[in-house]
Amino acid sequence: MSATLQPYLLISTLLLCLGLYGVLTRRNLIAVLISLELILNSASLNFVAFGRFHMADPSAGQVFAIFIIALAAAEVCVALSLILLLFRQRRSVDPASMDQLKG
Amino acid sequence: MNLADSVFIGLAVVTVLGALGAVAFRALFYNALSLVLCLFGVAGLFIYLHAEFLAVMEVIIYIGAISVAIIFAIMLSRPMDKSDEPRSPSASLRGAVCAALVFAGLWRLLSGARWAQGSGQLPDMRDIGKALLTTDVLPFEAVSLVLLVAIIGALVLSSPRERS
Amino acid sequence: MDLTLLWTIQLAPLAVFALIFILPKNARGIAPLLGLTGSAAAAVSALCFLLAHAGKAGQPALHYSVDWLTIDLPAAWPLGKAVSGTLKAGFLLDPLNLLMITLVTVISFFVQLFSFYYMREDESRPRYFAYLSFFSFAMTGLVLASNLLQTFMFWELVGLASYLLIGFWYTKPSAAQAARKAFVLNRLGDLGFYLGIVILFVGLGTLDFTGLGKDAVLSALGPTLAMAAGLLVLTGVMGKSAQFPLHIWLPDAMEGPTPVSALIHSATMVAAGVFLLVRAYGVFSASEVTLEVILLLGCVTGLIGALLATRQRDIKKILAYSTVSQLGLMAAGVGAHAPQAAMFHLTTHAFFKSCLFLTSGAFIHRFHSNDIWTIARGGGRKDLVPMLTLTVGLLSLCGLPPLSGFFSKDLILEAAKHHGLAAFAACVAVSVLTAYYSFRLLFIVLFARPTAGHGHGHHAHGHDAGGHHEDLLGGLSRALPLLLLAALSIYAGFLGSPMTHSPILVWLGGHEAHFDPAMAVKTLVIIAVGCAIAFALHRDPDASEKKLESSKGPWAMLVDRRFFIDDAFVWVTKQVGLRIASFFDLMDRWLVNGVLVNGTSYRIADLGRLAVRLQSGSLQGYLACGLAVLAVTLLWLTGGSSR
Amino acid sequence: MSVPPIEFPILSTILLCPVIALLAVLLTPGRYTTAIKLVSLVASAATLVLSIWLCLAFNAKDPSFQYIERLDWVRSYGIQYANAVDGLNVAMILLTAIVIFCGILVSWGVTYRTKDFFANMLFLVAGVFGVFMTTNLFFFFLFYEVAVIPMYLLIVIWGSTNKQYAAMKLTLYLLLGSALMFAGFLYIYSLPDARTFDLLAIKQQVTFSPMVQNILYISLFVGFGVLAACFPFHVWSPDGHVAAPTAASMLHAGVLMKLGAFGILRIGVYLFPDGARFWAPTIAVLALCNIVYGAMVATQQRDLKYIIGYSSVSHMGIVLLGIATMTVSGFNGALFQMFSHGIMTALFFACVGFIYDGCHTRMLDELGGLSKTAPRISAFFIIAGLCGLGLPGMGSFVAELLVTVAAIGTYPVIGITSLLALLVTAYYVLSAVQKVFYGPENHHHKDFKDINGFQFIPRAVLVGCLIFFGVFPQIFLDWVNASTRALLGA
Repeated sequence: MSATLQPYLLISTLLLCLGLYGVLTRRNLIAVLISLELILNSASLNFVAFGRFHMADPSAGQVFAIFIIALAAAEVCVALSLILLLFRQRRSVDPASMDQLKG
Repeated sequence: MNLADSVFIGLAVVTVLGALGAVAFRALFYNALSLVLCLFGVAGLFIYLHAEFLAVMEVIIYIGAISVAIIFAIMLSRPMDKSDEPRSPSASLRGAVCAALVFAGLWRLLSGARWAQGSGQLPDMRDIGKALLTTDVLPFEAVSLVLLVAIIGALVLSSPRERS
Repeated sequence: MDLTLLWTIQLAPLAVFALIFILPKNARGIAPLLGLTGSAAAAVSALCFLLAHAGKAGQPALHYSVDWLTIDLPAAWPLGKAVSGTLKAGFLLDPLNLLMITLVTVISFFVQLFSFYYMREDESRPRYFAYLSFFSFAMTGLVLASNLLQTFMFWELVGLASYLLIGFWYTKPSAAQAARKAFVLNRLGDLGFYLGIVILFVGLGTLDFTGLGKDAVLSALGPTLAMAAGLLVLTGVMGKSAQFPLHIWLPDAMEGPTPVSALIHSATMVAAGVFLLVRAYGVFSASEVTLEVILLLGCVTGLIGALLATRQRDIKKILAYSTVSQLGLMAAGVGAHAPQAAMFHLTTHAFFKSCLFLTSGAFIHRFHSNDIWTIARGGGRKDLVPMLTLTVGLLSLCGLPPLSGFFSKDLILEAAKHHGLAAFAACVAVSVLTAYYSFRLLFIVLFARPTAGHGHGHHAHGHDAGGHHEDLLGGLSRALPLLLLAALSIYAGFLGSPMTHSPILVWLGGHEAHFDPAMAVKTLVIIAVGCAIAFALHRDPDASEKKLESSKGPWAMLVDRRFFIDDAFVWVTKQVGLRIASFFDLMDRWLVNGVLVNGTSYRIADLGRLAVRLQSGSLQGYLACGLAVLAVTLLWLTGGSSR
Repeated sequence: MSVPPIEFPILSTILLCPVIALLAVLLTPGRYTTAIKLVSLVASAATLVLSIWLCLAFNAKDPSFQYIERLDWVRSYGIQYANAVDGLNVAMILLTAIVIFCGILVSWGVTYRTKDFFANMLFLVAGVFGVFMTTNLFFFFLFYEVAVIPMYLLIVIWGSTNKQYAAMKLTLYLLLGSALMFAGFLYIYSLPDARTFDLLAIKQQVTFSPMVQNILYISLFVGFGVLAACFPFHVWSPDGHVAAPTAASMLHAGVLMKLGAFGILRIGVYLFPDGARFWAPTIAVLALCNIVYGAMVATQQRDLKYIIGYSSVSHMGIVLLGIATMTVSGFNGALFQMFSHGIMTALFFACVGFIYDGCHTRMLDELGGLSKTAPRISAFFIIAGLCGLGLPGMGSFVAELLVTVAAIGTYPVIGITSLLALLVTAYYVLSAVQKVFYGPENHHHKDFKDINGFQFIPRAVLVGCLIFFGVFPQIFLDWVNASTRALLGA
């Protein structure tokens, strides 16, 4: 069972969709960030799974996953500081309230 | 069903449940804890995929650094987690429908797909190290640069000085 | 040599005009001198030319032209033949305009000289002399032009000069108004002129005066079109030469400085119309109808002008209406197949009328009033030089032998008599009226009892104000032009008199005049009648003033309202022209701009307002939409691929 | 006068002058206003000199295109950067150069966002030059759009009186016109014989059936007619004129409106002569509306700029009438009128703008006696007005003469009716002059300063041009005659 691709794909798709659900519904940016982490994880899971089963170069998938983790770290670090800054300035981290560009 | 499979199923369930908790709880702190749970599950799955190095990285970086940073952020700015206003049913429904649609679409795509045959070789940590320093050295260095920039950026952004 | 002289005549005034505007502010004081020099140069050149060519009848002295503009048209209306012609620019000099150019430059010189005195206190003197020079330039251009289009161009330019000079004291609203009126009415006449030129050009392919003979016009255009062209060109003449019903601008034009009235609005520019009648006689004589119309217009104009002159109390208005009337007489002369007589009368009229206007200027300048009673009571009759020239001018105007008016008017009367009884009667009536208003003016100035404290007339002219101190130069520039012009208005008559075998008429291509004793007697009777009436009514100026003020009969009203011609024009402009314009304006605002343009944009804005609702500004909403579309697309594609 | 042919790509050089100046201006920090103005002035002076040189070196006897420059851009779609000059555009190039030169001088006093202002002006002029020069339909469209956008900015940022509305209206109108025009271009391109945007190639390769000619011509005519303020698409132009800042008004009325009429001749009549003949009577009627209706409406205006705006509508009608006659004289007259009207309105706006800056009003009733206060600016305005009413000796007179002769010869009734405008024009011009410049001095404007020697220059240049071409019209006609003849196949 763990030797085929399908279960991994199912898990990663579920992670992706749960992450999407979070991004779409949460009204706190940190929660949105958490949901984004889920999406990123689903992607790296996919990469590793495909690398394991369906790729000529076995290390390629893992290298990608490493990059994803590194970028996720960078992303979180910037995003968190942005969110904190936003909270400091507007006392709100509700993405629905960020509509200043609306005409 | 052998032990490996049952552990695999257990890990899968933990992962998905953790993910569910990460989006479903209203309290931000619980979300973060659920995320940690989910990430543990993913790390376990990595082991099943013979990506032990990655599993370790997942635990050290994702859980040890990223999640902890999120938790710190939540705890350091207490009033923020209170600002999660109740979700409106229509918004929840909208999100659920969208996610379900995407899931349906993807699943149909994936289940119908035929994949190229892999080499079947098991990856080695040595290969990864080699790849990072040979073929992938450019992206590797780029990522290091990105990290540096992100750190500096985060410092600049969160420095408490007043802006005009 | 000849050409150099012509260029001098033509360009010297223009150079002065330009020079005065280029002059630095502190050097503008020499402007009068410059103007005088320019006009003197032109006058001397013209006289040299005249002396060199006088007497050589028939032959044009000079014909010089260069190509100016080419026009070609395929199959043009009204003749349906292709037209390809070159419009030329150049000089055509024959006896007719040699006479005219001499007249123009000489009178222009005298007027500039007189202006030296008249405008000495005015601070915008440089502008005045510049305008005068510009007028001289345009007028010489008009006279020297070798073709009809060139004439038209300078015709408009003299109109401009007249506009500028009438509105010289532009801070006075009435002057600005009169200037506009003059220009627009002239424009009205010029429209017809313009159209006539186009028809002539399309028909003949040339506008050169040498090619505009009667036979050429007739054969190219046929009788109907020839008549149309003649009548159309005539409308231009009506505007410029103040013929009925376009004469109404001329009295108003007296708002300008008096020397201008002398130069432009009596002697030269307004005579340009009559000059054109003679110059393009071929075009008019191509149709008998045109000539009849000219005769009719001339008689009507003469009568109206003379009638209106009888009830004026402003000396310039009297002279202005007299000019209208005399111009009518000249036109009648042309209409009665006597262009040479008309031209002769134009010449003599130019001298005596400019003399009269300058005289009136001398009075006005001294007595600060245009009102004849004020002038008279102020002691006008004691001012000897003007009194003398006034008498000479007025007697010449009524045609007392042997003054110049006698000879020229006689010729026109004779031509009218040949032509028909009605025309003759009209001309006689005009003459009687002329004699009446001339003597009326003379008697009032002569017989009025001087009172102390003059200078506060009914129509005090603030702008003509000036001191009484007169040095030698001022006195000379006041008296010299008056006396010389008076002398000329005596002398000019002999050029056309039977005693000297009328050299001017022969030179212009006409017949020698014959002395007709019966005619002379008739003239004397006419003058006597006019004089008698004037004496009866005006031997007591105070009484006649009271009578003028108190008369309220229908006739008085008719004359005082100028036969309602002005009112008719105002009515047409206001009630028809401006009504249409305001209707168009409303249409532009409401229909074109409001309904069509803004309406369309509002409807589009309404559509946009519907679309705006989609733009909620919610990021998550946008994302949801995008994802939903993505998912549906995915489902659709995979659905397709599985089949 | 024989000037040897020019050896270098003169047209591109003319086009590059404003472009290089634009780059230079953009790179200069905004606080060096004098440097910015000088760069713009030098560039416009260079274009002026080069244009005059072009006019002299241009072989007027040759009706075909000269100084052809080609550079493939997108070869597979037949899009070429291609410039050429013939009788139709040589004078328009000169006109543009004169107007921009004077426009830059006139806007010397701009203080608000100087850098942006001059950058926009140069951008606009580059577009206008491009439209006049190019022989490629795609680039025609491109340059046209390039000219429209800075116009919008110029009006919105530096304009006055309801400027948002006017700018939006102008832009929408012009884009509407260009959309129609571009649709026509694309249709031509899509024809199997064509497959190119090159004007000359299209003319040689494609034969249009009468029906197609009729449809394409009227579509192009409406597209260009909008720009030429053809009735009933004229309402944008008075509003735009009024709102635009002085120099922009000069360019707008002086040059931009001419683009439309030029396009009709260059593309419409050139490609679809039969279509042009078919529609000519209709266009003549519209042109008559322009002439008389525009003049009539002008009599009712109270704002000096609106008067000039409607007089432009009236005068552009003369251009359209000349085109509608489909005769050599008519075309010559139309081109002449484009030229002299361009210079004349530029002069008008140069004067009105100055008066507005000084008196802060353009209403006839609030002005008065300006001749006393400011004799020079008044003189310039009156000269422009006299040119407007077709005084002989000025360019407009000759233009109107040519058009009128052609119009009376072709459409007698329309031609004769159009003469009415001469009277109406005289009426409204002189009424405006009477109200604004004559009459007693208005104490509100006592401290209104007349133009100084420097500001005298641009206006004097314009007057000089008007009089020069009014007195020597044949010089102009020699430029255009061969090409208009060829255009009509005569």
